[in-house]
Amino acid sequence: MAELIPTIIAKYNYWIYITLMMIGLYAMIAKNNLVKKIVGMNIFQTAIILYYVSIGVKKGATIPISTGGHGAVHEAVHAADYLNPLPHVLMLTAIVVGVATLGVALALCLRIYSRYNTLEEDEILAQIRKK
Amino acid sequence: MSQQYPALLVIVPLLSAFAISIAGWVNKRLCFPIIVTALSVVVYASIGLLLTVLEKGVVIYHLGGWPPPVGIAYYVDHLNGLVLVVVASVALLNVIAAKKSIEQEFPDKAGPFYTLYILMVTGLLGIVVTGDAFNLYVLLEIAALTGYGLLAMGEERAPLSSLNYLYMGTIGACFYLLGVGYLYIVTGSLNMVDIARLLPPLYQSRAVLAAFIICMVGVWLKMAFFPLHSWLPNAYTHATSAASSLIAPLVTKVMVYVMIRLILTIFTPEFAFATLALNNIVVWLAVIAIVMGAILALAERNLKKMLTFIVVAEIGYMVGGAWLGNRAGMTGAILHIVNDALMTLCVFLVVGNIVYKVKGYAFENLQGLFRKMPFTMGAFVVGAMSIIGVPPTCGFFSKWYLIVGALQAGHYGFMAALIFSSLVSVVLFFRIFEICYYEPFSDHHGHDQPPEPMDEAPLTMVVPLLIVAVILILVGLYTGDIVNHIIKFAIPEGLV
Amino acid sequence: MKIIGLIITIITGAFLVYAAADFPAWADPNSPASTYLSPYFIENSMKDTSVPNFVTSLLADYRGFDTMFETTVIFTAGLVCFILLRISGGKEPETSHYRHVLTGVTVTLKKGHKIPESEDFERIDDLWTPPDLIIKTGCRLMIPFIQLFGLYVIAHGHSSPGGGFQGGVILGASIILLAISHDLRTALEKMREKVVAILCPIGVSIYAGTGALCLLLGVNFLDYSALASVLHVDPIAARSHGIFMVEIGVGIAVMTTMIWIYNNISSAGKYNQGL
Amino acid sequence: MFWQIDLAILTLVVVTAVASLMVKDLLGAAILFGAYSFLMCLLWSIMGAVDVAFTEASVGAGVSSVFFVAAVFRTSRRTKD
Repeated sequence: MAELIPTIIAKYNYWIYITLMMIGLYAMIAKNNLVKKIVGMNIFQTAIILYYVSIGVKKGATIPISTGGHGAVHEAVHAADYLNPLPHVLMLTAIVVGVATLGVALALCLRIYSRYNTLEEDEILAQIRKK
Repeated sequence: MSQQYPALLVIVPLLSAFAISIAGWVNKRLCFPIIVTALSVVVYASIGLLLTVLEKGVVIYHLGGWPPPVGIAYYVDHLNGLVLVVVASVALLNVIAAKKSIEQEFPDKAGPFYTLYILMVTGLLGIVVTGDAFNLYVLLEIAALTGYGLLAMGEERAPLSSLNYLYMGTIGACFYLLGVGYLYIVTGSLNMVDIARLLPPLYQSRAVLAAFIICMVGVWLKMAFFPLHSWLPNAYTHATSAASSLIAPLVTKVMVYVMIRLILTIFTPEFAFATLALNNIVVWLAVIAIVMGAILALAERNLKKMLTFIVVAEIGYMVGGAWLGNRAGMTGAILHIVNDALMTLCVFLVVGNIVYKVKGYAFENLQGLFRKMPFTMGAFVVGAMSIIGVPPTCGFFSKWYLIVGALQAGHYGFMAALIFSSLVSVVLFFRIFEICYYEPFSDHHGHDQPPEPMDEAPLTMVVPLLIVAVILILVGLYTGDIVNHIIKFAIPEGLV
Repeated sequence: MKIIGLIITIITGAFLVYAAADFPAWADPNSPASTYLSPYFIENSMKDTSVPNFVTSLLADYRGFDTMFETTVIFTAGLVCFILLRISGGKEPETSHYRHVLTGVTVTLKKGHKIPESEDFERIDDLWTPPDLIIKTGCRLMIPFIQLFGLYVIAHGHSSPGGGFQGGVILGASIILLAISHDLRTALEKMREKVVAILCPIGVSIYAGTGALCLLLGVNFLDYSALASVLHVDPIAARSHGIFMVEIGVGIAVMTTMIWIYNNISSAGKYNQGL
Repeated sequence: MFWQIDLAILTLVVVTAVASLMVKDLLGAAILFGAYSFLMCLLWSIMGAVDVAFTEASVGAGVSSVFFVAAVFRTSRRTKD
């Protein structure tokens, strides 16, 4: 138990990301309302973004913008001083993909609502079965 | 110009997508010529690329001029060279065949439809050609988003099926992204070849194992491999014929390609087959997929839905073949990507023609079709023979390699499943032939109804279909060449 | 379904926890992710592209190809929303309502009749509610500043957080704010549907076209250093300018797509009053 | 960078995520989801990912919430779970 606590604290970002991801996954599988599923889907996606951003963190480093500004072309830049920018770039893409998926999903929900007049999955399936 | 082929493959359809989108608002008649021109250029470039690869070996293209692993690079080898040609030509043939039905079904939204169509082709080509693990994710999402849009524009139930696909597809893509993240945290690289170089010392790490399994599960979700297949039949059945005849042949096959690429390039066969003892489990899952697909297809009274279950069974063939862990099995799987794309295209185009003329695809709509649409049904017979696996159609040969692979691996369950599914296909298709040929029965009062006049689909729909049927036989006849000159080099030497 | 979901979730979660135990410690400067590739970007970004914000140079140059497809994803989403929701050529309703702005009198017209040509009438729907004067005026005052900020974010992405995406979203949000505070018709008068639908692909093709221009100039796709001969600057500055060009394209595409998606969702494709 | 604040935000993120899934009103879910996104954005800016945080603030907490509210307004607020 004594050695477990440092492990938990040292990686708590990773544990939180797993928790969030599982919350989202559970909502996507088990929730009945279509919009709730979409909320779950977004939580699922942001959890992965949290994971990636956690990779980029480096002790004793600052944000990935050169402090010298435009004039400092010839100054030496030390890699250890700055955070890892690569995960940030990847996650910009992931956020944008997330909002694109959200837009499409909501458009589909609107179509479904205009046809069945409900957003509950079981009620929609009951209506389909009745025919 | 020839060294720019890899870029052209993606850039030409992408730029033409924007041109079509604008043309849709200005002059709708321009859309179709632009899309056909763009796809022809893509077919030309992909064939040129394959020939270059055959002649000189792997083609590497640095995007932005940055050498990998700093920038993104395209790697074209024998494996994706072959798949590129298939994707490009299926897309071209299908868009010509689908023109009439697109104009019939979406008179005022043809422009956006064509835009989505070509964006999807861009995404699929990009997935196949890229050598960067994260770039693959972005392109996966393009192919997926366009897929949701295309599949949702169908019958009443289409939006619901498409939304289910969206949930499953997003989980799949996110799992893939997470797997790439796991690889990144242990190696620090995103380039596939570079990751493969850095991985061997880390094979014992749990993170690498997790990355492999998560990526695999994500890809299986996307390709609708057995227990994760539930979204596929509904999504494909309720879509319009133009959309389903693009998506059914290509999307699942491209995902199989991604799986093979993950096994062969990133994780190397030694890790995938030797370090992990997963082979048996996955092949047995494939066996269940094949058997379940065949049985569920047997239960359907609806041509299009029946074909979607056959697609599920065919995915079982390819995944099982790839996971047999020997050369013959992998050859069979790669060859089956080509063959299955072509034969699925053939049967779905037939469905498209039938829907165009008869406005339905339940079994009772099919009566008397041999007399009514002889050419369409002729092509259907060839496609069906290929799915059953009758020589000289191409389906026979890939099945042959798969069976040889199963024998070498000593996996008799998989072999039995292949034979069982062939037998079920015989029943399935001969039942349809019977309905189309003999029904409606002439009534016993003696006065025959006048035979229905021939009412074939328009020429632009029939000609591409017949071309596909001929290609099915030609690929069958030249299987030896394809295997000896292309697929042989696509599989690493280590795999015996 | 709930039990299945719970089982799947617990299995997946346990598996991920099992795998996470092998990760390098959090914020470890010596982890492979921090030592293998990223030092190259940090140390060479200024030399290669003269952009102080490493994220921008990485986003638009080293991995510019990803970003091009990211913009395409956004465009695709807008297009899918349009194709799914937009009800084109909808029937003109039997009666239409107009409101005389100065007096607040509502006029109901039968089909076929027209109101006199005047600036004083505005078209309203059955569900019309009077807009709040404070919100309306407040938003009207804020919108120009929001747009100015959006432009600043796009233009200043080289040396501060921001860039085409963030700026584009802010610009789009300003128009969405107009649609919320007034109604959708007012916003549509500022940004017509056709303008939105044509600007969006133009924005993405600015990006792809910059890359294709490099291709035509004889180097690889998206290699901005080739623009040096067109812009008459040295190759490093050309990369910086190339990044700026694509950021503008991204900004246009993202702005229009956000408006496009909002218009379609908020009016369920009818393009009437909106929220 | 105080670890207490960090931990508090991480906990709040989980709380808002669960709350947005539990609340029996879709409009409430949309607003709570906006709060979730905003807390996430705060977390990322603490971790130094300023560009990601900026994007999340404008896209996740801003436009996404507006889309949700618009969609809920066009459909219904009712939900059974």
